[in-house]
Amino acid sequence: MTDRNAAPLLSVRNLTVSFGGPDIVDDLSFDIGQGEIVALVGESGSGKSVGSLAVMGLLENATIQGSACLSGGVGSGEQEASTELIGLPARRLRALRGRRISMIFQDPLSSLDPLQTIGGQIREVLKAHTRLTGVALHSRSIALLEQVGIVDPEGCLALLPQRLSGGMRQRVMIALAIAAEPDLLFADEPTTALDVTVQAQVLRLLKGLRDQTGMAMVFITHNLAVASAIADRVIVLYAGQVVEDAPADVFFRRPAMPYSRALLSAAPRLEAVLAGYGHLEAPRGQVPSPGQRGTACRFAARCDDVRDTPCLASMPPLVSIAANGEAHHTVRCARWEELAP
Amino acid sequence: MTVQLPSVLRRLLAHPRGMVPTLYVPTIIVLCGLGPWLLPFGELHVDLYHRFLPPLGNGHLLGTDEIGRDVLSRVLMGGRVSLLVGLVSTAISTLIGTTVGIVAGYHAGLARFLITTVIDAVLCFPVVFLLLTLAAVLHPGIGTIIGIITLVSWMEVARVAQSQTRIVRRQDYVTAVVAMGAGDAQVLFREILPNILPAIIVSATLNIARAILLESYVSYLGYGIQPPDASWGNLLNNAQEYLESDPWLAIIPGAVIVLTVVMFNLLGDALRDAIDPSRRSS
Amino acid sequence: MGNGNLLYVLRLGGVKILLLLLVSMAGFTLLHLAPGDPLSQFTLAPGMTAERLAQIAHGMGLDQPLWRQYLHWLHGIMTGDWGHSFRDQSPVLGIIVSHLTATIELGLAALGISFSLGLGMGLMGALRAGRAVDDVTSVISIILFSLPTFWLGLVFIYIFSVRLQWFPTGNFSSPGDRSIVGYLRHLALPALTLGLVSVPVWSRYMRTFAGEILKQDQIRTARALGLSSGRIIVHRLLRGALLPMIPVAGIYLPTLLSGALVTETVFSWPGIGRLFLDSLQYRDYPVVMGVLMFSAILVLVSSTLAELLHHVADPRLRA
Amino acid sequence: MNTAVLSVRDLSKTYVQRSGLFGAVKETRAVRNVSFDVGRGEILGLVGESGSGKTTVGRMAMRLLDATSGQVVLSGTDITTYSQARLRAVRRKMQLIFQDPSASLNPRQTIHRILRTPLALRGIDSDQDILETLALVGMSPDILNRTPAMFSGGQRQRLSIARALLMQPELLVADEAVSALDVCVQAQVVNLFVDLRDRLGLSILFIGHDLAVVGVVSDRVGVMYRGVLVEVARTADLFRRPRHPYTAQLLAAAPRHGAPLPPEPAPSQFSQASGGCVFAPLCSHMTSECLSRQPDLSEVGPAHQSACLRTELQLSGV
Repeated sequence: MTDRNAAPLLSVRNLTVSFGGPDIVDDLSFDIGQGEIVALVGESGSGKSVGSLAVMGLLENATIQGSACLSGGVGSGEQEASTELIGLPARRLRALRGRRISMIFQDPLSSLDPLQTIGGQIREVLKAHTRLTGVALHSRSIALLEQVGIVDPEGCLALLPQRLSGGMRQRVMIALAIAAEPDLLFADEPTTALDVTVQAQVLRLLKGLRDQTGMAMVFITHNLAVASAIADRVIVLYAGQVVEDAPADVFFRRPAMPYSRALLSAAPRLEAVLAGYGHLEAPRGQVPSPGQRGTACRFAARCDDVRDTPCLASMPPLVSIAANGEAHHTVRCARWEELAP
Repeated sequence: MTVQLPSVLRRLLAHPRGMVPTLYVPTIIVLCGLGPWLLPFGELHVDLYHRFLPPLGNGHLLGTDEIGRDVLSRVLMGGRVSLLVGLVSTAISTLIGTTVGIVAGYHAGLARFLITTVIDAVLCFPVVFLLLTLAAVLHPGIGTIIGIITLVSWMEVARVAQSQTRIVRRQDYVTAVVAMGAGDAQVLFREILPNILPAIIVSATLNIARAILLESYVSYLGYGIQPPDASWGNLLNNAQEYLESDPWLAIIPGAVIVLTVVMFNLLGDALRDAIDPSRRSS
Repeated sequence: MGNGNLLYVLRLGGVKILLLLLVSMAGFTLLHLAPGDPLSQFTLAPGMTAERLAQIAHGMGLDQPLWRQYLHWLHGIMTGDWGHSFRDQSPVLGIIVSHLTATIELGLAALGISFSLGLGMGLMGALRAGRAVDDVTSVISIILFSLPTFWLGLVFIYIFSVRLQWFPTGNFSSPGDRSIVGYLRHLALPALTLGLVSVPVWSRYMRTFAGEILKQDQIRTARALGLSSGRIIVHRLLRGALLPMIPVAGIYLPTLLSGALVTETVFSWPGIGRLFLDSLQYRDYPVVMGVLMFSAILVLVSSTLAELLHHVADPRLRA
Repeated sequence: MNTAVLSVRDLSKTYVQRSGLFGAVKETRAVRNVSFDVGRGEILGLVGESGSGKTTVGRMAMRLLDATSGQVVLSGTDITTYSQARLRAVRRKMQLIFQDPSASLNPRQTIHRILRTPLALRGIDSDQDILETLALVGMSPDILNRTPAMFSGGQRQRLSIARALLMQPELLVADEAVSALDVCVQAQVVNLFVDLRDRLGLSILFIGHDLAVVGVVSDRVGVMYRGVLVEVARTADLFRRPRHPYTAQLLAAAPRHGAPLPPEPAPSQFSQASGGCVFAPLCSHMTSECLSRQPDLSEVGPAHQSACLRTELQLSGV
């Protein structure tokens, strides 16, 4: 699915977001390839949601700097030029949203209009982005619901969102988001509110949709196991910065950043339960808040491998550590070479 | 340590919308309280040689009325009555409303059912009609006015107290104290009351504004405070007659009512934000 | 369950009727025990004798025990006989109905003014939450909320009638002028007065309801899906905020009636508010009781209707 | 001779709701005949999806909610029919830890005041216990004058644990107590629970929806589905060799580090079921017998109980 040689679909560079106070997200840079599923992983306050909302142009009262470049898509038969999303006029941004980039959220119930039937909401989105009318509109609505695995699409069209189960609502939400066949879908913790069995279904659905349509996906989650189930690549955020960016298989075998290792060992695993339970490796302390991040490595205060130099001397840069022939792999750790297993 | 007073005051004064009413309210209360002793003219001092003086005329800052009484003195004297009615009726109705509301909010069941449905139903009736009928048939006077305003005001407080109590009662920290084996009194007075108090204080502040306004209606229509005693409402009672020739007789007392009621309403609003700063950030 | 909510509305309606009875009982008792005996108007008449007075009292049913008088009166209310005015012996219901048109016209005009202004202000405040517009609209709303209706009326009369002479100072119409323009000139000031003081009723609820909807994920989602802001405001925001406004309309009527009482007095507008005050002054208790009951029934019916309408209009409650 | 700190027997909760004005009475059975013991110094995990009734069971066990039927026995004393007044005296023996750290501490009290409340109820004047308990949950003693708003979620959870411990309870009921926390903080609090059991011999009923989290703290785990306790076993047994198809499905659906997505489970042949096993409509091992009744929890191995008729099934675990 992923073609590393092609230009990335979305290229975010030095994205900085603040709401009048200290920067919530600073210097965020990453690429999303065509058809790639990238998991944006981090604890609360890491900036994973704020960063994505900034790219979508959905933040109000925020100061946003940097660049988020969406490469040209094939719109109405012609190749479009690539578009800078940050600072794009509201009108043009709106025309892109839903059609080229789309987004789904954690709570499907509050994301849907409680006063409109599912059918009405699908038609609303289709009318905004296509010229479909009448029967074509109806059959496209049915097709969309079938595509997201709803068994009785005809019946579903007439229902209000609150009549559906949580899993069904999230499927409807996905149908709305992919109605205009976007190239990129931001999914902000889309399975966090769901039961584990339903979560597995939605993850399968999303992965299946990517395989079918070639749509790229930014999957925002705090759960590494979920990321592992769906992602081609994992980007770990810590206190508003990217600290590691690696292909999923590499990341779960050999995480390079001490924070990534801490995240992996702090999460309880089913396998660990068998081996003998009782203790998790938890890093001490907590994530520094935006006001107290300082100029050193932001994980330094919690890191077992911290040294005065180089860790506390300055902010380590994000460096590429990909071995020969290996895919893209970057890490923000001054001691990554010494610490490599 | 229940409501952190210094920090609430600091937040109140930080914004002009809070600062102006916070300064105005005590000022007007003190002025009306002391005013009559500060001024050269008694509020009942009749001076038929100086009738209908315009403001600033002959030492009368706000002029004189149809029988030559000093308007400023009468405004301040009327303020004593109007503020007294507002403050006392609010104090009583807050006490009644809070008690009834907490009982209804704390105990699910028949008491809550009865109280809430009755309150909901009573709030549907046009209050001024009831108020006037009562005022008309009862012996006029400050006590009567305070009584009937209290009678129509306590329900609003009760409704606020009831819904707040229900919300707070469901909070985990209350359940935690119940789970420790605390009795009803402790749960009510130490856990619930401090948390609903801010909402009640806000509601009471808004109620003062409403009571002052209600008194002015009743007195304006002639069923409230009876002349020669002054209240802000009855100063306007016959001002309409002189509207063409001497408009300040209507405009000045009215403006004082408006200013004061606006300030109490602004104070209530600002208090709500100052007590719970998270509300304002929305 | 929709039926459960319906049940609540019916229950509330029932309690209101019960309350109506209680209020009528209390009002009836109070008015009959009050000073200012209705017979006093006859005692000073020339050639009045004790027997003649007793006859009149008997004719008016005043010699009966109070509870019998009440039951008699209640029976009358149910059957359309609302008693007779002490002043001119004409039937109470007829008097009320004849004053109703003026109040309805004034009320509708005021409703139009307050609803459109209030809606606009509330919506603007919600859309610009936390900014200057929000502050300004909410301060305006507080000021309007704090204005004594009668004083606003006096100020308007002073400015627009006395000084500028644009509008007449009061009354329903000028003698000899039956034109529609003439009527509207008479209506303008009272309607504006009553309309302005009830703007906050609408603007505050609109600000709250629209603000709540704007905070919901559905707005952010609609934007993420590329719907236009016009569509979002009309289809999501306005629709969602107007639905819970329906029961507010039920609360509005008592406010409107109370306001009309004062407005009609200031502008000598011949509606039921003024009728009520006049009757109160003359201790014309059948009419006073009649207006009290009439307005209470009106409010009861309208608020219950508003709640029912809300249940029909809101698909969430219907489901 | 009963060594269990808490034992519940046939606990049920039925909500009765009338649908509409003259509608039929509808019964919702939120919890059905749940029985289990929590031994002294043991952590029993109770895992289930939303609507499984696990929270209701916790509240009924603490008698914060009245059971429709069944028994609650605390340290050998049947407290099922205790009046509220009598309950107050035994309440201190069991304490509750909540999910939402922002709602579990009174926002208008200082930490000192919050922590004094349990001591006052026990009639103790000295603050010595407070200092010791703060140390136990890993908080420094200089925080006593602050208010809850000044703490992070993890710290507040430590504080509510401290408050519970100051009652010197024998049993903690932790209801989704770590679900709202970030993974690193979650690990810290999970460790704290295990530590408290080891050091104080505390018994804990640990309720949660995440199999891995519940598994890692618990000595034994019970699995609930739609109000029914379908399986109870020692943690490793349950994870390695589940005996109820629902447990197996739950284990299979849980995402794992570095593992691909599990395949979709085979659907049941029958989609309708009423009166039979609660899991029958979704069970790929269902037979016609499963539609006849809800099986009781019965012994299927050493300290291993399951409520499935098909005891011969070989289900795969982790």
